[in-house]
Amino acid sequence: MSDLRTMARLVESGMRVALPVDYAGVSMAMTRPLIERGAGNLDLVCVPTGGLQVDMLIGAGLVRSVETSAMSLGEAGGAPRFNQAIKDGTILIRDATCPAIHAGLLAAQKGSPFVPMRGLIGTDVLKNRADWKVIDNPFEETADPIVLIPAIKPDVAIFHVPLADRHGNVWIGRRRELAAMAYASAMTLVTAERIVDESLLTDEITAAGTLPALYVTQVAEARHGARPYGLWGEYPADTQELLRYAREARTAEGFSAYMQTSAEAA
Amino acid sequence: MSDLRTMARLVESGMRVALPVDYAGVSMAMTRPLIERGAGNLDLVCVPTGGLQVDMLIGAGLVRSVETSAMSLGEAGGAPRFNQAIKDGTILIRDATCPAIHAGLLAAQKGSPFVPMRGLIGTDVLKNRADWKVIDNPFEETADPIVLIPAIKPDVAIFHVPLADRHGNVWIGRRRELAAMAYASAMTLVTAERIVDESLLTDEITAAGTLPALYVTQVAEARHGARPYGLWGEYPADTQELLRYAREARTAEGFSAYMQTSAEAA
Amino acid sequence: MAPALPREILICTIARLLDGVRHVAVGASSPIPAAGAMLLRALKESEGAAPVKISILGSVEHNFFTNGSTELFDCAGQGRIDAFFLGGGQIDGHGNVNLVGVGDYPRSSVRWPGSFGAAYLYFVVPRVILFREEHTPRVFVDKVDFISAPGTSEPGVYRTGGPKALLTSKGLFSFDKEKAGFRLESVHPGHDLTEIQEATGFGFDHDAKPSQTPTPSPEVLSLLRGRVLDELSETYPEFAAQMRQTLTEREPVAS
Amino acid sequence: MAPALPREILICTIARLLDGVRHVAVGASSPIPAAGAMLLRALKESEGAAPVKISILGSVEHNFFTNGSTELFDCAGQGRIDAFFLGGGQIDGHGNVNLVGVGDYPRSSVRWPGSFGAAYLYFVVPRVILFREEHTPRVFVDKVDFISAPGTSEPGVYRTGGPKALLTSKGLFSFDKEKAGFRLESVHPGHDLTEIQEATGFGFDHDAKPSQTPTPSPEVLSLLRGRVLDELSETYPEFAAQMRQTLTEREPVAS
Repeated sequence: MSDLRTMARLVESGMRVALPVDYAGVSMAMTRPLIERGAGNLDLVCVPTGGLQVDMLIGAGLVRSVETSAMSLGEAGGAPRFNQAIKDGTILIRDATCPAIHAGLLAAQKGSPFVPMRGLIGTDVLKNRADWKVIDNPFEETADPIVLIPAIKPDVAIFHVPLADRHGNVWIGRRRELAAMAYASAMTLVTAERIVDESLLTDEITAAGTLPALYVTQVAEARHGARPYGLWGEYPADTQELLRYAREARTAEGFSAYMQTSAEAA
Repeated sequence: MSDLRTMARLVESGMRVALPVDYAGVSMAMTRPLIERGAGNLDLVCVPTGGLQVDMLIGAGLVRSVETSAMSLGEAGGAPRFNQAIKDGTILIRDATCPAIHAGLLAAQKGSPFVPMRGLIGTDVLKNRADWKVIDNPFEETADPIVLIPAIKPDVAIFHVPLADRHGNVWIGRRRELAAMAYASAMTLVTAERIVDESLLTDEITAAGTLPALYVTQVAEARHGARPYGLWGEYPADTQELLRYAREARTAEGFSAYMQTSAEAA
Repeated sequence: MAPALPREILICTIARLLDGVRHVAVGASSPIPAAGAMLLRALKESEGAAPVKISILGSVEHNFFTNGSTELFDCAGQGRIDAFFLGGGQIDGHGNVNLVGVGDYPRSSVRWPGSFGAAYLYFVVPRVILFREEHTPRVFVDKVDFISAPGTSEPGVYRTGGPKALLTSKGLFSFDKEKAGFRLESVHPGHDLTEIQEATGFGFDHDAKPSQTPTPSPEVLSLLRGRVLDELSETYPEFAAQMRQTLTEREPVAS
Repeated sequence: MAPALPREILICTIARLLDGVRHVAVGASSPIPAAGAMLLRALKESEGAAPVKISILGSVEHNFFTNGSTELFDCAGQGRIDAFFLGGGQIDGHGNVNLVGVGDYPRSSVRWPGSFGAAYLYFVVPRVILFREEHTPRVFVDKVDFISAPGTSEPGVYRTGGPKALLTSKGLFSFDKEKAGFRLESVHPGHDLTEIQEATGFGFDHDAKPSQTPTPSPEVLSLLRGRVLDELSETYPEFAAQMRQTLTEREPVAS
């Protein structure tokens, strides 16, 4: 088992980092250790959308680019540091669409250079993605354009789960995008509410929802590690806290003050 | 809930039928109802290899073609009716390789016309598959041939699981190829050891290994429905019975006699 | 019984637009579409018709997906989702939807969350209902600043889905794929054609005297205010409570 | 202690060939490769070196995959499997493997099960060990009747894996990718070069006097006959029991 700071040290400048959607198990517990660690020029991949954690990393100046299908704080509205960075042009945005991000991770999972995807033709999403390609479907005799999404191979995936075991197996339940992230990534760092002794693979019932240790680089315990986001089957999101952040982080100063006070509170 | 004969009536002549590998949950319970039903000219897709059930359907004369990565009775040796049919040229064989069959189902799952796959170049597997195509990977500047596997869209998938509920949800555990088969198929027929009242989706732990009713056309109860194959977490394979079949089904007459006597025993 | 609230008319209109679907997916923060889908489900059940499945994204209770957040898109690609709802920061007269922002991309002056799954789902879900309550010229523009998802596609482009209707707080439009444009089908009670024309930044077909959007029958209203509101309050407790309160406030006036 | 059995020499040779791997996958009906992998794991553990992971396909107990039968191939494609074993009804001097049949495909006169995952794994697993105990000219042919998986690929073909060695009941060969051919590295005790040449349907490089395959040290043998045989009997009970019996029968003769 590891601790949060030890794990954060594995993240280096210029890495491509995959982070999950709000409700899937965001490792908010890793956000401050990552900011303390200070590895910058990160290329974030939101699987498939981003929120508070991404906004904080942007606010802390660690982010070079964001590939995402959306960025928001849900009920608390727009992501303030992201929106400001877009206006200022200080980060590169790679707008995607949810299934395209899943497709890129799937290609990496399969060891394939790309996978095809329907839709997208005629969108400005496609028009702004020079890294995607359109070919003519070779299985059709008449013209049939189809988009190819290249493999997304993150250097590291970071997420939070309810349960892990001492062997490094982690229980992801039906949030299988977490497995997809781990398959695609060179390293996977996991925080967990609880760490148990007995292997999650021993029992077929828990094994069905388990990501094997083979894909997990390090695990650290972190109670309420997703807060203020919720964790499925564990606790709900703290909407008031999200609203407070949304309000305070409207300015760079407000963001700094928020990070300061909530660091002291922690 | 349904019964085996009612389910078998949904299978029609000329259908493409997906069947799982020996150890993943073969619905042997459906074999005789399918033979009784007598819908022929079936195109079987083995996911990714075939055994006793496929051999019996071939022996009964219901099979037009088999797409598979391998055919055998495991420890009991070669599949006798399959091998004879190959020698006689009475069935069309589409030799594949395991990940190509998974790739074809994945393409159907994604609603994509194909997915790419590494390997295969220079094999006689590829040479004999006019339905597969080789393109030059458009993401590389130098020549980089890559095989595209077209979507496999079975008309029906048939398999056996330990547990289902009255709502049509079925528990597949970590045998996720069963889910892949169902996603790809227009119909899915499932036999289950037990059928419970409470929804498998209510509890996050069982939900993680559950294929939702959305993909399941009908479910029928069948105790020991995989026998003489085993079912994970339930019972082991009956190797003696497989050996007996392998011995008796060497000739067409022996096969008929076997099917006759074991039907009387059942 | 209190007369139908404007939101109840929207909910009943959505139930009508969904008639015939087997499976409808609804966004996590879309209580009115969800209520419409739930109303249809209740109506079909009382008729003894084929059941209607509803997937509410992001909800733990109404999530019968078990393969992570990719399953919705896979399911749509397999043709297993008949209807879906899209909003849009901007929607133009050709049915193009902008979920990204206003101004010169990528340095948008107003940035919205992003395209989510629209750039795919708009292509593969047969019945996409565009739903935006705010009916103003800043939403309904002549040409969107960014195409998250196009209303129509050129011949040869694989497309099994697209916009079917556009529903706002003022009226209901149908979408004509051949003409790549909208037609005003009906005006909600309390609104008129002139008002809608002024509030819409694009041209559209309409009858000289467009009909009024039908108001729900007492039977439908009581189903909506009873069972459907109960179901709705499980997933959208605040919205359901708010609707209940409005109904209570109205009741004395109406009676 | 009884001297090493021929199968024990094979097992120890496999452990040597696997030295340095982090993760090796073994087929369900491959007790000798599994034993070799388990021996390596035990040796590394006693040295305090980095652990060796073993995946035994089709086994419930030694299966730490949770994504169905596709996961092995995905895992290999991700570069997470360092070594794998392949047999073959026919293997030729260029390292081509035939798992399909003899004679004119598709109406093979002798039909074997099929290619399984070989047409993929041979390309992406860095260290593929060809293992076939039967060393006869009908197995080791000049040219296979059907290429399930080719020993080498043309330049430009994506290939991160391929054959590393060929191990039979008579000897050990290495594979030279540049020459696309085998070289006899060593001859097992009790066999000789002439015998191997007669039993092999293809030409191969060799020293004038090839060395003998090393026999295991007493320490390695006792690890093999103790812990490894115990572990092996969980997954391959019949094979382990048979080896135990052979050892018991030999013991009085040797002592």
